[in-house]
Amino acid sequence: MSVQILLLIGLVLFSVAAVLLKDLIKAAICLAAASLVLGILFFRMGAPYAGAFEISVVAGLITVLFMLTIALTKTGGDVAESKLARVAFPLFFILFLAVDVIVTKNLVQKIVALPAAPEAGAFGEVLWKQRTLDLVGQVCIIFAGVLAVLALFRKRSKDNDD
Amino acid sequence: MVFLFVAVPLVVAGVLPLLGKLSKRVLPDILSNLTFLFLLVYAATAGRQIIAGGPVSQQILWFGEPVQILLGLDGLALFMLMAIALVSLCAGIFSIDYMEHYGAKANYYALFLIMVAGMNGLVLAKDLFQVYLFLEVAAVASYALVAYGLGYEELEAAFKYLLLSVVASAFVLIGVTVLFGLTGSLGFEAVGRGLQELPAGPMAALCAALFVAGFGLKAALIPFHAWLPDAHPSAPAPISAMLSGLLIKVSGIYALTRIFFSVFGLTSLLSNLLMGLGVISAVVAALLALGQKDIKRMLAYSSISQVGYIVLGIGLGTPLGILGGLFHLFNHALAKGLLFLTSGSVQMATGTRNLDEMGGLAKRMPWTAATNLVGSLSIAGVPPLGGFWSKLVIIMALVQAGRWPYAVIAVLASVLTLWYYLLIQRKAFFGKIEERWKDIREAPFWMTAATVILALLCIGVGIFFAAVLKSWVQPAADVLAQGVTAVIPRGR
Amino acid sequence: MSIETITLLTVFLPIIGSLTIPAAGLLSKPLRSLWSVLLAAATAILPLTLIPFALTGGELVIRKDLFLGLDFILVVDPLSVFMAIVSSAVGCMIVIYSIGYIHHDENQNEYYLMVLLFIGSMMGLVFSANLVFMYLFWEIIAICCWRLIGFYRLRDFVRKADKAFLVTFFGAVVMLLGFIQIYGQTHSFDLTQMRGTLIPGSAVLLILFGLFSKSATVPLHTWLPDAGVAPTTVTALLHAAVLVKIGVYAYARLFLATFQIPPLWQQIIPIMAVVSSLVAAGAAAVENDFKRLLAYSTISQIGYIFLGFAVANEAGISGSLRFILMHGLAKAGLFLCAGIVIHATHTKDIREMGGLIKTMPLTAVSFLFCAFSVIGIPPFGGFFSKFLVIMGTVKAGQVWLAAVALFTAVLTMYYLLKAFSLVFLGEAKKPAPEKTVSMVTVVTVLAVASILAGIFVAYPMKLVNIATTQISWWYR
Amino acid sequence: MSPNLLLAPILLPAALAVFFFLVPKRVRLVREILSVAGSLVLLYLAFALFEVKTLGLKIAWLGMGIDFDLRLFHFSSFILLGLAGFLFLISLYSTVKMKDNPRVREYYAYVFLSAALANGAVLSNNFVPLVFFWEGLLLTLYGLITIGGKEANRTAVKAFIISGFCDFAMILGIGLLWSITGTLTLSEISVKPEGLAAASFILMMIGAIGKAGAMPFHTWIPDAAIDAPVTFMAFMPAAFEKLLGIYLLARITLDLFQLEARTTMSIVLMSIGALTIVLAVLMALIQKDLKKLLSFHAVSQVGYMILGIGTGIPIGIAGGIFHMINHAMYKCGLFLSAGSVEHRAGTTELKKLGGLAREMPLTAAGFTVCALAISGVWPLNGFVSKEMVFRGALETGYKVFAVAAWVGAIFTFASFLKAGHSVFFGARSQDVPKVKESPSPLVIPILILALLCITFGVYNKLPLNEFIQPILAGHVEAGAHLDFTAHALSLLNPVAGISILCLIIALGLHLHGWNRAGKKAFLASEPIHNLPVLHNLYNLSEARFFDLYEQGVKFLIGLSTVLSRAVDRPIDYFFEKVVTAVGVKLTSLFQKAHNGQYANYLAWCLAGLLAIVGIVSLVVK
Repeated sequence: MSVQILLLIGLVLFSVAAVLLKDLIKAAICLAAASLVLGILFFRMGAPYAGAFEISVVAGLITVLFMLTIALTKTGGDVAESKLARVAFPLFFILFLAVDVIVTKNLVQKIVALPAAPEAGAFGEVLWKQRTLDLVGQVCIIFAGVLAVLALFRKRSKDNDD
Repeated sequence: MVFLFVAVPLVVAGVLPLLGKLSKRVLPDILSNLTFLFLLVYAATAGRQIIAGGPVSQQILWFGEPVQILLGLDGLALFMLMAIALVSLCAGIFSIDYMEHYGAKANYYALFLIMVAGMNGLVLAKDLFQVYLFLEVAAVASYALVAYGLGYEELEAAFKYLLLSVVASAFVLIGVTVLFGLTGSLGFEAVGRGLQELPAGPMAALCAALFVAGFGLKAALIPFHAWLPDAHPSAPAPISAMLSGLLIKVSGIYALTRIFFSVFGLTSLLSNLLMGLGVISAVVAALLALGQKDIKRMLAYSSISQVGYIVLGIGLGTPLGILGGLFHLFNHALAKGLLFLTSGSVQMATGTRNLDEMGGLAKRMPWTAATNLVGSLSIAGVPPLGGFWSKLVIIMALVQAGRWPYAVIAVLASVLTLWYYLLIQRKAFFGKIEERWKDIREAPFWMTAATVILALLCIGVGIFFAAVLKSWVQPAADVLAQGVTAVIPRGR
Repeated sequence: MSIETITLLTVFLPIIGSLTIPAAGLLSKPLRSLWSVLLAAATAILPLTLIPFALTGGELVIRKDLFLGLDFILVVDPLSVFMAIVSSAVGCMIVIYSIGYIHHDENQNEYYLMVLLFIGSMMGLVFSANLVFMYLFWEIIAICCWRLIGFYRLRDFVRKADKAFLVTFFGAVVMLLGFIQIYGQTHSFDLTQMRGTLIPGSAVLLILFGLFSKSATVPLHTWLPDAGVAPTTVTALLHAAVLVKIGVYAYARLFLATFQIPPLWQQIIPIMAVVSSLVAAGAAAVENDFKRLLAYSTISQIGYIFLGFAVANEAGISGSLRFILMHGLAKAGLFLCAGIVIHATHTKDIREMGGLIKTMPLTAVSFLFCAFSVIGIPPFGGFFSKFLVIMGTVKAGQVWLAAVALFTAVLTMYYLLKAFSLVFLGEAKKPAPEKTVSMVTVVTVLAVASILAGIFVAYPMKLVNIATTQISWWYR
Repeated sequence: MSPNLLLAPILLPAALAVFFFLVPKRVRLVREILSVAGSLVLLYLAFALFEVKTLGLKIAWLGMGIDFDLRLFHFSSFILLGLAGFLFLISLYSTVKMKDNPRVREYYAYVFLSAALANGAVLSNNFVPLVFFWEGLLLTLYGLITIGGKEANRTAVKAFIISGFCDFAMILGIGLLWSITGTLTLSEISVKPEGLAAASFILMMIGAIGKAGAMPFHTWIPDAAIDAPVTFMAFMPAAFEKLLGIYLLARITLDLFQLEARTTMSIVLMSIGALTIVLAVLMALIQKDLKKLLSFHAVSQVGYMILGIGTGIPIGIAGGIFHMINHAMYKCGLFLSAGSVEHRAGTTELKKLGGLAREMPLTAAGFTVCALAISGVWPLNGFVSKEMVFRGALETGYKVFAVAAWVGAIFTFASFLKAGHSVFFGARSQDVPKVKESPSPLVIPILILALLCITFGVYNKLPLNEFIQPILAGHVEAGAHLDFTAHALSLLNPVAGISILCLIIALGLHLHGWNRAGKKAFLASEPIHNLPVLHNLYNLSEARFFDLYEQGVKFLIGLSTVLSRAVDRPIDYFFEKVVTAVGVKLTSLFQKAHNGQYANYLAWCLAGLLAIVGIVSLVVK
């Protein structure tokens, strides 16, 4: 349990950092880390597909992709810091979390028909039989991710060619 | 075959990168535009017949075995499919010349097609999770497309887009999860029924709030809009046109509308909430647009403002309001697509997006200027263009529903709209030509062709508004209106 | 040809024809000019053929049902025929005059397109019997106007054009709101169905925004003096003669011929009209820019037209209808004279001119004639219109308003004669010859027309009287 | 006689006017012959119509009771005759006087157009054609004054605006009358001037006396005397406008409104008349220019007419109308003589003239007769009409008006003594070279007018019984005998006695002044000019302080400036600056919030979500 709490705290911290950091690369790294932690959380909570999906698409593909491309691109001008944002965001974030906690508490009480977690073995079957379109969608996302990699890295290869 | 709307672009997208090795330009151009054309023609011809007997759901056979691919087509979906096909065809045609210097066209078209497939899938989806999934499909493709220029600015914008979009997805996902938890199902109808049976008012309301925030983010309603003015201008012009013209509407407004009308039912609370958001967006974004120097940023803010109008109309929830909202969605898709495309032409010719540096371009770029004017006036709601009729219907609906304050604000916001569009006209096109632009040239043929098609559509819709309204928009509005009557008795 | 065909042609010939002008311009310039003139002339002649029908006092409704009550409805009655004749005739003159006037300017294709589209939309507006279509044509005219004001494309000019567009658009959309309010009440936009409906005061107020902004009435008037940056043809004929009459016409069509307005507003509107007239006359009296002075004068005279309609009795209405015609002729003449003078002296400041009567006698005399007509001196046409408006006002019991209106007439006399003295008399500061024959001819024709319209006043009066009877249906 | 003949007095001069305007300047002979012949024809026509007496022509015109309605009856035929007569004299005179004027074409056109319009106005039996013709005279007024030369334009504008103002007042009065009576036909209207009708009466009266040139609407006349051609002065202010203005005034008081003696309206009219008499004559007295002096008299004499008509007493009214025709004759004659002097001597400044009687005997004779007539010397026509006015004024019981009229008589005579003395008598001045008598076309009209003055005085039965009495016939109690000639030339009654006393006083004043000024006749009025308070008033007056027009224009400019600065500009400022500034302000406010910080943006999203959740949870409970 404590591991999970630690992971959750890590998730929150990384997310906040991703939002607050002004350096794009660092922000991207934080986002990747947050996604990674989330993926691990999914795994630990018995949702390996979701975990794999999270890590592969969000953490793996997109964030890394951005990280790399941003790193490869010369930086633009500095973004001006705003004190207001620094104050406002944590404020709202904490508020949000607080509300979240309250709501979740209610939620857990209210949810009546929480379905049993599908068996790991049967999951593939369910996925195929019941949620074919989801699968198609996920394939699409991954495919889009791959294409995005191709697209975003084309410049470098072009540069290399030149 | 409803599935074709998703499958065809996907398959073509899969083939394109391979074919791109063979032919870097011509083949991707032809193939992808043919795909868009096919989608358009198919929607226009077959779509009507499919839904002739009412909304349909179709299942797919996979190697003789039935698999659960359930897609639903009704008037609203067909209307959206038409809009998507129309604008993407024009954007596709525009890309033929415009994307020349970006390189890797095959890749670009593939992403483009995936985005279209994602939107089509979203439109046809019949359950909540699918909505989420296709939302992500379109979104992921659009992240890459926004960053397609690979400059620092583009990447930053795309990253910002990604960040906020992920938040949106999270909101939506949480909402979906809670609903799933509450009702044990994900299909629209099943969830709707489940909600009716459950005494779960507050929880459902919470989900509704989450959806408003999530889809509001996607639709860039104020205060969820901040990503859009960065993301849309940074993208290549045809993509800006797609994003502003379609993506925010499909993944934002359509999804929101669909879920609210088919699942929750539009209670007066939701109605007021949506109208409030809509009116704030319409006014604030119009004011923000007024201050922009960057033509595409201005257009982006304008999109937010117009989305506000659409939400205002649909949120009103009366049949007339929905009709107006949907019609405005369509008109805005056409006009904003057109405007972004022309801004692309301008950017290509002058190399700048800064309005202060332009001036008198109409002299050298008459077609671009003329089509831009048509688009501007259409969005500003100047008759006899399409935008006028949709705004008129929205305002009529507002007045009929006795929502005078909203009507007045909507009217005044349209003056603001005209104001900043006149700024574009004055600074970019209408005026004495600047010395430095003496030698610029009109946009290449395909770009011009695309803009002209859209401009003609804007005019045509304006002139034949009755036919368009009757044959396309009314069936779509009926779907929603029926949803309202079906669900409202339950609402408070 | 049937009445129906003629009407439809009157509306759509110039509109569709205007779109072909750029194509004609691609072929050859003379062809384009010829084509434009032909279109304009046809538009001017077509409504003339409706006169016999109009003189019978009949009303013909042409209807194409569309959707949601947004039906396309045209109505042919004495009022619309009268207005169509006046505006298309003036429009035709502008096109003929323009051939000489703008032949070395750029963007002529656009110019002719916009002018003809303007004329066509004007016809559409005049005949429309559906509120929304009225608004639709109203705004097309605004677009044309916007392009035409910014025709010279200088940065500041375009800004002024934007101002004009925005102010009139603002007024118009507010008016649209009023229309929709009426729709909310009657579930119809069809004017022919709503005759006699009592509309709420708020709708009147909303609609007045539109009328006042288009007809440049205080407090929505300041765009008109600024619009003087347009080519003189445009200011002269479009602004002075046709455009600003739209609001007035709409007033007659809506508040007289169709709706009943609350008695309170019947008291307020005449006051607003008179105030507008007075304020504009005051502004004109201190103005030194020739075209702006005339523009203010236009505003001032529009106040009279509103006054005549607003007092809503026979004398007032027929006076105002005549005013539309007479003011169109005279003010166009004044503007064109100003155009000739400005063209020749290259200044717009009347203090920098002087003594021009020596070098341009015809222009000077024409200016004086037109000025007399505007002031309302017999035997010029303007006399009868002003006289009848005043008579109507007095008859409606608004003696004080009539007194103020007459005081405004004194002011008008003062500033027009001041302008005449400064420009044409005294020391010749910038002697400049009268330029082209065509310009002077048109000016002279207008001056002569002003005086003939006064002497042979009975002829236009026939149609005017029938239109008056038709408008004031509540008398019957 | 065909009713269509009524159109002839209008159409004939109008056609001639157009013709004169079109023929080139060189065709002098044709023009002159045609003008004299045309006016003769017109005169004949007027005689013919005078014989016919009653005729009516009604053509439907504009609807709403607005018809082109002409009516010939005694009064209008009388005025018509007068107009035609003066037109003839003036056109004869003009053949010489105006022949070298560069704008002679226009001059003739305007003169004949004026005749056409005046005839039309007199004949009109409907207010709309009446105003049409009446106000149309503004044009010829403006045109004729501008012929005077470069400087004349200012005066022309002044005349135009003043007359225009009066005409507009009349229009308003007509409107009122229309709304009261519901008809525009003159012959159908007869109301008591009470309430709204009183306002209408005053307004129409302003129109009438404004045309006649009474105070305070007179100020353009002295200016025009300097700037405009002298023929114009003889033609318009002296003859035509008096005839028209007083005609209308008489119609107003006699027909349209039932003016009764000793009512408020009557007193108003009499006050205007008395004031005009005294003030204008005081101004006339000190003038150093013959034409200007005459012009002030033209104003002053109007006072007698207004006073006479204003009495509401038959003899007063008759006197007023008689004075009108008399005044037209002698004032026209005086102006023409002044023109004759100007023609030869080249100036009308009293200082430079003197002793011309020997060289220009006929002009001098004509001038003298006319001057004596205007001064009311027995047995000339002026004496007769003035006596009638005095009697009328006395009969009302308000003796102060009679006194004012007598005071006027004193100064009238004094100023004419001065004028005649300076110009024709006394020492021959050295400023003017030797001159000859003027050519006959100049002299003949003067002599005709002088003869008429004598005739109308001595044989006053002729005009009084033939012309004046029928006008009043319908307005006294039926059967009452009207005889105005009873006391006409009698000297042996108090009224005549006082008048004669006035003349003697005037003579005394003149001699006193003449002596004081060292036998310089043109300075004979200086003692009065230099009276303590009067002197200051004169100075103010010379500075146009009392000129209603000058003050009015100042007021107009002030008002315009206020309207422009306080209403128009602020409105424009609102559109130009306030709206844009608010737009920019709001925009920059919102824009500042968009600082490119994700945290910031995300904060909004979260805040938005929280707000929505808040609203939702508040409502859904």
